[in-house]
Amino acid sequence: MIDIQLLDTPLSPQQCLERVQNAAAGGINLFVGTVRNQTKGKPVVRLEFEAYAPMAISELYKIAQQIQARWPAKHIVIHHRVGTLEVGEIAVVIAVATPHRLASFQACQFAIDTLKETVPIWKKEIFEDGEVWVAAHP
Amino acid sequence: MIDIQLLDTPLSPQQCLERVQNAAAGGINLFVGTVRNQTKGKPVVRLEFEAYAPMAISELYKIAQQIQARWPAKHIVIHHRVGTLEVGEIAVVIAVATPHRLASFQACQFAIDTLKETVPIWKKEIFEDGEVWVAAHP
Amino acid sequence: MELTILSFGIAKDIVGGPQCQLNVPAEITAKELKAQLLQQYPAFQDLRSLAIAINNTYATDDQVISPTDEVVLIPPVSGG
Amino acid sequence: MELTILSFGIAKDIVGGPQCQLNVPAEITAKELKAQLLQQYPAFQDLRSLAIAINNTYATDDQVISPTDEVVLIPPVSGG
Repeated sequence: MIDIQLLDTPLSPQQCLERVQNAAAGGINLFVGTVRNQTKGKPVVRLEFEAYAPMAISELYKIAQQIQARWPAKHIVIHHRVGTLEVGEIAVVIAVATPHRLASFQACQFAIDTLKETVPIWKKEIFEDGEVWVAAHP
Repeated sequence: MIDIQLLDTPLSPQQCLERVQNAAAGGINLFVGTVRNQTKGKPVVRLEFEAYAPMAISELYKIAQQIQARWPAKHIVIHHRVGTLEVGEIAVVIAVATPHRLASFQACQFAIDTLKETVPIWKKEIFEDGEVWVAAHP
Repeated sequence: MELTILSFGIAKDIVGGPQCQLNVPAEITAKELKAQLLQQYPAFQDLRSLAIAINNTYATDDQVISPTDEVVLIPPVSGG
Repeated sequence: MELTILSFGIAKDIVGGPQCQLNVPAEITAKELKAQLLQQYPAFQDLRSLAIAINNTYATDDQVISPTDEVVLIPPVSGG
């Protein structure tokens, strides 16, 4: 089961976990990315996430399919938030269930690493004195 | 904050997650170990976990302290279940929050790997035709 | 031919909106389109990267763009 | 001296209960205690490992056991 969603409402890690849980799984790894209160010491007021939705969903599916080709991960959930997020809010939840634990760690880390490289989602950090598209410039 | 618990009631990953969440965290890794329905193809009916409680708690604290010495992990939760568990139930939840994601994966994996080597907790698998203390024999 | 190009993130700021029209030679490739954009909007040269997506997929350099394709500018992504 | 020893997991099955009394020489070390146990209960020889905990901590081989210590047999652990 692959469950990919872009949502403009708060994400539920508990729901993601429940969706991957199954009787054949021994290990479930969950990664939760949250909005930090600062970047390089500068206080962050809020974040804005923007996605090219159809392609973002398609690229997230590709990640899940790559995982299933490499690891025995029956169930994979990737939920990504879009819109305005306050400090502490959850931007992304990834859940992977595998028979043994090592694969769940490896697959979940592969998912977040690849997401950050390939999925067309953009994050703008809003500071008190301006705003910056994250990672746009070298 | 270090939160270590041995519990004879169902574990709550959501509660563990909420306890580690904080405004300085960017990445939270959660490992959830569940009871598999089979071991080497043989159907498992249920598991029984037994702990030498005071030492188990002390060893779990040591793991959390080792994590804090090696990674910038402000908050660590390790909850382990004891008693009788049915297939699909959660045996352990580990949650680690760090400023950046890589450390959360490394620290969480260190926690479960070390737990399985040093913490005095024992698991008995109950099959239809017998029972086995897991990993007791070579 | 006239091409409609969608932009996101900082690319939207650089071209001045989520959508723009560009006059390009027929049978232009993704690589050639990118070269034209870098020239027409020099601010793109300051980015870490700029990719072109055609119909929801990253384009290859030599991929030919047809007028009915959905063409999207992908500046450096930063999800997660 | 008389030593009270607590057991868990398969060690409990081997010694026949969660607690047993053992007559040991005074000032016995953890290593010597283990040797005596392996002899007295040969089933311990079949285990992957057997550790001794003294007062909630893994004992070192040369650690001397006093009669008031809490001594616990730790067969291979399998938590998680």
